[in-house]
Amino acid sequence: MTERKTPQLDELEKGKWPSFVTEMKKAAAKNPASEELLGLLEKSYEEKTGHWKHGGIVGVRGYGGGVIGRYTDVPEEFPHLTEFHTIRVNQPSGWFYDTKALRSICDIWEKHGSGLTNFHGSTGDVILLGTTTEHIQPLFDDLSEAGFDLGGSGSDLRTPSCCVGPARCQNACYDTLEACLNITNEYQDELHRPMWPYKFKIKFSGCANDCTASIARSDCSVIGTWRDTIRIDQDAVKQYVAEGMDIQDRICDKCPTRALKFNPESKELTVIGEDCSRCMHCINLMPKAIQAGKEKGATILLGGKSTIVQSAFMAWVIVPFMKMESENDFEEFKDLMGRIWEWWDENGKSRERIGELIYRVGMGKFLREVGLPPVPQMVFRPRANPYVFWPQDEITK
Amino acid sequence: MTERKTPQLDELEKGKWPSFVTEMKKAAAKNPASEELLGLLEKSYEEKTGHWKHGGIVGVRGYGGGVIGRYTDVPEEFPHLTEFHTIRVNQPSGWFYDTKALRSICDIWEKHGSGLTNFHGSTGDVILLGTTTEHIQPLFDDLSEAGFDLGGSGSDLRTPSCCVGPARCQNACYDTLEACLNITNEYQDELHRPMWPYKFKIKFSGCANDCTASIARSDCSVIGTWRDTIRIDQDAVKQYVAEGMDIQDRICDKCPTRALKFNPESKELTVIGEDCSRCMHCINLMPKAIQAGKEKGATILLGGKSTIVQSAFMAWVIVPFMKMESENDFEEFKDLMGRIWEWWDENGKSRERIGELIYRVGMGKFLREVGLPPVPQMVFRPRANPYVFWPQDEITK
Amino acid sequence: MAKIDQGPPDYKKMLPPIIKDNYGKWKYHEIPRPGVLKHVSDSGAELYSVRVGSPRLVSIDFLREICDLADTFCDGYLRFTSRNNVEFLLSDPAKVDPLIASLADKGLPVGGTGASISNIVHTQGWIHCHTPATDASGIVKAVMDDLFEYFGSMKLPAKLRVGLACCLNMCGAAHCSDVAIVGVHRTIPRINDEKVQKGTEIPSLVACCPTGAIRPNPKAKSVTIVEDKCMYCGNCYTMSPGMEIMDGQNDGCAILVGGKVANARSVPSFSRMVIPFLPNNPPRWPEVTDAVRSIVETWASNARQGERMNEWIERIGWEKFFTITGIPFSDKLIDDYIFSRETFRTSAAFKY
Amino acid sequence: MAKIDQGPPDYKKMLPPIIKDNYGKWKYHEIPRPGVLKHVSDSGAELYSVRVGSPRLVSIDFLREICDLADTFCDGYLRFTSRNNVEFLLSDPAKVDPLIASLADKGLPVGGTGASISNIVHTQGWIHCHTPATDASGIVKAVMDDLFEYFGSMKLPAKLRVGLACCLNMCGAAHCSDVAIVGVHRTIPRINDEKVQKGTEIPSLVACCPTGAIRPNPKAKSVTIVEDKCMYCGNCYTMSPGMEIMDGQNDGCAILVGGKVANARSVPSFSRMVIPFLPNNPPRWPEVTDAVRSIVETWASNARQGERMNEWIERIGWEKFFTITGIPFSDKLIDDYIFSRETFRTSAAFKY
Ligand code: SRM
Ligand code: SRM
Ligand code: SRM
Ligand code: SRM
Ligand code: SF4
Ligand code: SF4
Ligand code: SF4
Ligand code: SF4
Ligand code: SF4
Ligand code: SF4
Ligand code: SF4
Ligand code: SF4
Repeated sequence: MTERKTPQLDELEKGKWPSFVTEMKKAAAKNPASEELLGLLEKSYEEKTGHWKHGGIVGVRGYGGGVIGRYTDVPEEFPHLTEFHTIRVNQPSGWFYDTKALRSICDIWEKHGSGLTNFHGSTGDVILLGTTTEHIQPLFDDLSEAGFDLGGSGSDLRTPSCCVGPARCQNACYDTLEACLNITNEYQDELHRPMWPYKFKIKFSGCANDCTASIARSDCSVIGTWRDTIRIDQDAVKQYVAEGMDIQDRICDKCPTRALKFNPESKELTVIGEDCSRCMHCINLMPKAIQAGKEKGATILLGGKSTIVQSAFMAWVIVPFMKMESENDFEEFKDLMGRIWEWWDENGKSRERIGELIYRVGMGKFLREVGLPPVPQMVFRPRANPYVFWPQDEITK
Repeated sequence: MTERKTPQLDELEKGKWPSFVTEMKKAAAKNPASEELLGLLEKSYEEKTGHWKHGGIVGVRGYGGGVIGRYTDVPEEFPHLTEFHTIRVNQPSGWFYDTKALRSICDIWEKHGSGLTNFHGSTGDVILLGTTTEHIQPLFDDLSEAGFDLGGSGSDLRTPSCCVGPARCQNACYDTLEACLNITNEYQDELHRPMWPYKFKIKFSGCANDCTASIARSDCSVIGTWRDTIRIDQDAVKQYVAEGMDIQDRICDKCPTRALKFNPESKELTVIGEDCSRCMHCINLMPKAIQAGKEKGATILLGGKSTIVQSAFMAWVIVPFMKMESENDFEEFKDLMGRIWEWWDENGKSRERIGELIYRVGMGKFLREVGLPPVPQMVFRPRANPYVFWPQDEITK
Repeated sequence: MAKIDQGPPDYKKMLPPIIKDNYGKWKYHEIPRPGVLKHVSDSGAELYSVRVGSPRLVSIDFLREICDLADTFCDGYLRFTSRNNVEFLLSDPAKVDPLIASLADKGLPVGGTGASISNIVHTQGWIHCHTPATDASGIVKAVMDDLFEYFGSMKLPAKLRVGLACCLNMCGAAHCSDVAIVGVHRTIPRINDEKVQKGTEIPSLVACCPTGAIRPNPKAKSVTIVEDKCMYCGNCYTMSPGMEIMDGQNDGCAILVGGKVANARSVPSFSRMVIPFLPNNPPRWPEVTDAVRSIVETWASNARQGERMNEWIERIGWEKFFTITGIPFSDKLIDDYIFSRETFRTSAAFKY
Repeated sequence: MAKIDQGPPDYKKMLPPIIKDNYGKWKYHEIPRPGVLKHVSDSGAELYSVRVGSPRLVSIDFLREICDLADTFCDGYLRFTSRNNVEFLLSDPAKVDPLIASLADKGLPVGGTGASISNIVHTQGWIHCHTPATDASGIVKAVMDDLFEYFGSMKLPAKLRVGLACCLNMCGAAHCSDVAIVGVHRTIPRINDEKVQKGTEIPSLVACCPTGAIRPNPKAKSVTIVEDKCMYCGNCYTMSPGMEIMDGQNDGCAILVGGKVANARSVPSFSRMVIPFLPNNPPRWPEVTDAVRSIVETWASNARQGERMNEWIERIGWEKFFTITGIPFSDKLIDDYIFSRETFRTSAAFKY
């Protein structure tokens, strides 16, 4: 179909890792915009710089987000890239698909777009990469028909995501897939219509292994945990010993709280329940012998985000333990979100993430005004400075 | 001599710890101001508040510091406390005295002041507590005659101090007493005539036990160390074992770098030299068996200070290893101080400690401008943000 | 009419029967071979997941191809992982080997489980963003080619999670990765007064700069930048198209290491900068691939079993990391931002 | 004429002969009994140091008394320690017991060595400063009376270093003490316009406030304070006598714990606030002495041998510290100043 020379990109078809260039060429074979994209990228490789302009506002009727406007700065050279917008499509919980659903996306995208996608974007959406303004609405209509909806963009709730959880993992302490779906559905308005100071991300991980990297990548990180004590199956422990595992070295000595004692004679492994911090290490290494306790729920952490502006923040504990139950519709969690968002809305500056806001005004104020009881689990350690803002009603006048 | 009632203070003459009230009463017996001080303090105990005013400027001819002006806010009630100034007297290195010197201070203070003292003040000076403006100069003249000089106050070099060091301690890695004296003498001008943005404190500790708390309490902390490897006397190790010491538990397991290996059969203790961080722990617990290496010197740390304003700062490493030799007059150290003070003088705001200044403008700028080579020993870990100020001469124009 | 706010498809309709039946009942898992997970349920049911590397930037042809495979071997079910690998979900163990054979035919690598390198979380780069300091897919391809042997094997000391972000917005959330490759600008924005005038609120633009480098320029109805206060974060460009920051000659990559997010053993940690700049040399970024490989190999040959990059470095000390890797230390690696002080070594105990 | 800039007396003239002879040649030391150090030199010489508690605020009578003792037992030599104890330096072992007997006669306690509480580093308080939120010598006396048994014995898990500062200027440098007692104000400065006008530079006063709570008040040629931005640090009072901050009804003490400065085993650490406020109840501050004793006893009965307060707490976790001591946790203990973020628990692993 084309005579275009892309010597640099061609280099990237070599090597064992599957090549995105090959993918681009497949799309290029069917779509003129994708074909031009090869040329644009080759140009970038030559000049070592990008060729996309600052986005403009494009969208779908009734929605404020979900589409990122994209325009090249060299439209004369690449006319089909004059408009080349991104569509964010809300993925199913846990990124599970049947081939019917997946093929339906392919068909729609073949009709309305470049044929290039990201499976998935780094927030979790299906990313449909490159369409024109004109196609956005019909594309959405078709997607909608096929059962899909848009994800978030702009100053709104971003598309929540979750780990594979109970669908395939023995460690899941709550139903991450159901929580993700239920809560996404509850907040369709917040997801689709930006009206906050800035973006807000939620990620659900079923345990402290945090397979969605939620603590680093979401404003609100929901991490499965338990309140009681890990359960140890002594027969299975013996089995591991028989198979040659050095339990003292690999498990006990790496337990961060030194809560595990192994008796080499009796081959029994015991735990000091109150010392365990539920880090998951022993469970990870001995899944057949050790499992979480029975009283399960989640730790809620707040404030995670990346570098811009005040530095990267990792989310920190604001509720050490919360029940996460679909039976009561995740009520407690939603109630908390409502209070947090309201407070953020009232106090946040434009483009101020919740973590930055709390850092600016102080965690004490946040806790008081959102109505969360302060507990030592919220901090690694107390303050080193004595700069306490004293509530003036505790003062003798 | 007096009918004054001090029921609250009298309470503090009870108990086993020696009583400052008893001391005050001894002074009160001879000095009317000290007698009134009892009354003033009793008043404070009743009202739970102080009765001293903001200081005024008083001093000694030719000096800018060394005296703190003090005036009570209730002079009508306590006329002898109308003026009640503090004199800071530079202590001898290591706080060593012969009784002749000490008695000479007593005699002079009996003549010119309240008879009350602090042995010592928290920076290290002899504190003579309470005299009148009129007495300051004659007092100084007498002190000078007796071989004493004033310490620092105001925005100057504060009186340096040092640990007992080689005078009585096997751990001293350099001569703290000589360093302290030599460097104090070198900087008499800086010590006596405030001309900096703010105060600057130096403390000398002979080893990482830091018995002067220099890392917390001085802008420049000079901590003895060595560059080679600790020396272990195996016979002495066996002796400790024979005396019942559990070397594995008390020494090896508490070594922060796990650099020590004990062989229970041969009873040999060996060290992985490159892993040892010279923390002093093993030396402290087995002084007869373990000593520092031979290549001795000091680590220079900068920036320590207490709470006000930007939070307490602990001093951090700026020179991992420096020779501290009286033979060459501590030249390298003095050269460094000169560069640091010059830079601080040029860049510091009023009342900005060196640590706060470096925090404000960045350690990179400080190192470049003071001419110190950056080394990883200066940080626990590198930066987490990618916000590098790029020297524009390394850039392609 | 299109439905508004219908939300994502219900995952329950997307689950293979074996998962529906054993939902929440998984008991343990094993890794029978690299890239293959075997999950065993309380009921005794066994689920095989075959993990396959994907370039993430894929065409619909690729998607249809994996759908074909899923139809043939997995009754039409598959999933993607949080690091953009494809997972084929098999209830019939007999089909595992044939699936792997078919994948091999198509050049799709199986791996990414256990103590391996998994797929690199990354971003748009020159393909589709307006502020990149480097490309994303290109470097990822180059690095994965170079470290390929560690994808299909499990011979590393522990998991190795590499992240890439093409600018400081950090869409790849590389800030907590074992190894992070981050696109960095190094020259101040070139102010295009005309574009600034068009639709930029000057006060917001001034306020957005983290270091206060932007000053209003009332004459030009635009702004100016105090050169030596700017550290090229690009936040102002996000606020205004008039603050052009891409600079082909000077943009490139920084390397950060030692981040992690799992709570296992040690607390989550940020990645820390060890190389402030490497040039953009497309198509294969040799400086970057070499640097990454050298760090990875040094870790692989020095760390203890089970020790993540971060745990290894914190055990030996960062000063030692620089000695062992031979990476030069410089003042650029010393923090000078808000939380800098917490990184300074306030202790006289260290190694050489 | 008085000599200018002659500097301190030469320590060399103050050293006892045994020290002069063995200067830099000490080999090891032992603690034959609490309060007594025996240093042995390479030459075999033995130096005995007897450490004696002092109230620090002492009269010249006290000084003459210890001079008498030093003349009798130590050939006229003695020293003070960095924590304000007196040390008698004896070269004749036979004189140690008689000295101790004489000290006992005078009510001077021997101790402070090894795993004991040493003297409390402290400040002026109501005796001689203009900004104290509490007294210094009074509380120190009360606490030392209360913990007296631990001064003359060595039965604690490790050294116990208590510091006291009567205001946030922290002249006691209590910020790195095992236990710190810190005087705190809790009400905003009362502005005395007249005093502010006299000799205060308004811009400097405004600039000195760490939280930006001070605003110029041009009308009054003075300033105002934004109430809820003030955290009562008193820095403005240091700048201007017109910002009166002492408040007898509301001043009191905060308790911080877990600081240390030695590099042995663990890195130096700051003290951390565990009780935000206790009232000033002179003459014996029962709330303060009780709180300190309770913390010390809890540490003493729970820590392992050799474990400083900080090492014990960091091992068990601060959340556990609050459980074991029964001290209530509150939002006042959560940092909200510059480096606050580094104290937040960015991990899902913790204890209850
Ligand atoms: C499939 C996936 C979840 C999903 O919903 O997609 C997943 C699945 C599993 N993870 Fe994970 N993790 C997944 C992303 C993550 C992430 C997130 C990330 O990498 O961005 C993390 C945090 C990484 C970090 O700390 O930087 C993560 C940290 C873990 C850990 C803790 C590792 C450690 O530091 O010790 C375990 C435990 C283990 O491996 O022993 C774990 C264990 C597991 C187990 C064994 C759980 C189980 O029993 O089923 C699963 C197979 C692991 C394997 O690959 O060997 N998973 N896991 C993700 C696969 C990504 C991929 O394609 O490679
Ligand atoms: C597509 C995606 C990268 C990818 O290749 O996967 C992406 C792409 C963009 N991000 Fe992002 N971000 C994407 C995930 C992230 C993440 C990672 C995450 O969510 O886990 C982060 C870091 C985590 C965080 O939220 O802090 C991230 C932090 C940012 C920021 C900085 C925000 C901050 O407060 O730190 C910006 C700048 C902004 O919003 O103004 C940004 C802005 C952008 C924009 C919209 C550029 C812009 O300013 O207009 C990019 C649009 C590219 C395009 O043409 O589509 N993107 N962005 C990811 C979204 C896909 C999806 O929906 O699934
Ligand atoms: C006399 C004095 C130095 C001076 O020039 O005055 C001194 C003298 C000794 N110190 Fe010290 N230290 C002295 C203040 C300090 C300080 C500073 C302070 O408390 O403000 C510290 C830092 C405390 C901290 O970390 O908060 C200090 C931390 C040490 C350590 C480390 C303790 C640890 O945490 O493990 C040792 C080693 C040991 O005790 O095993 C030590 C060891 C020693 C030895 C054993 C050194 C020796 O072999 O001679 C001396 C006797 C110790 C003893 O009392 O048992 N010295 N020592 C100071 C006595 C103060 C007092 O009256 O109590
Ligand atoms: C006497 C002494 C306390 C004591 O009872 O021992 C003391 C007493 C005063 N200090 Fe101090 N400081 C004393 C050691 C300290 C220390 C401890 C140290 O040096 O190890 C510190 C904390 C360490 C540090 O330097 O950060 C200290 C931090 C301050 C500050 C806060 C400075 C800061 O930058 O954080 C001030 C306020 C100021 O300078 O404006 C201050 C101010 C004062 C003033 C001058 C009050 C004032 O603002 O006018 C006090 C005079 C009391 C008087 O009537 O004599 N004093 N001051 C100590 C000096 C005795 C000596 O020379 O030996
Ligand atoms: S976060 Fe926990 S529950 Fe979720 S997939 Fe990972 S290990 Fe399983
Ligand atoms: S979960 Fe972690 S803290 Fe708890 S016992 Fe296991 S390894 Fe130790
Ligand atoms: S700091 Fe070191 S050298 Fe100085 S007295 Fe203490 S232990 Fe001895
Ligand atoms: S000095 Fe400290 S780090 Fe070095 S071997 Fe001894 S205990 Fe270990
Ligand atoms: S990291 Fe920067 S350049 Fe890359 S996709 Fe995100 S916003 Fe765009
Ligand atoms: S690039 Fe960043 S630092 Fe530079 S002017 Fe823009 S916002 Fe400020
Ligand atoms: S701590 Fe405050 S009140 Fe106490 S002596 Fe120092 S400056 Fe004065
Ligand atoms: S007391 Fe401190 S916070 Fe309050 S106004 Fe004065 S300087 Fe500001």
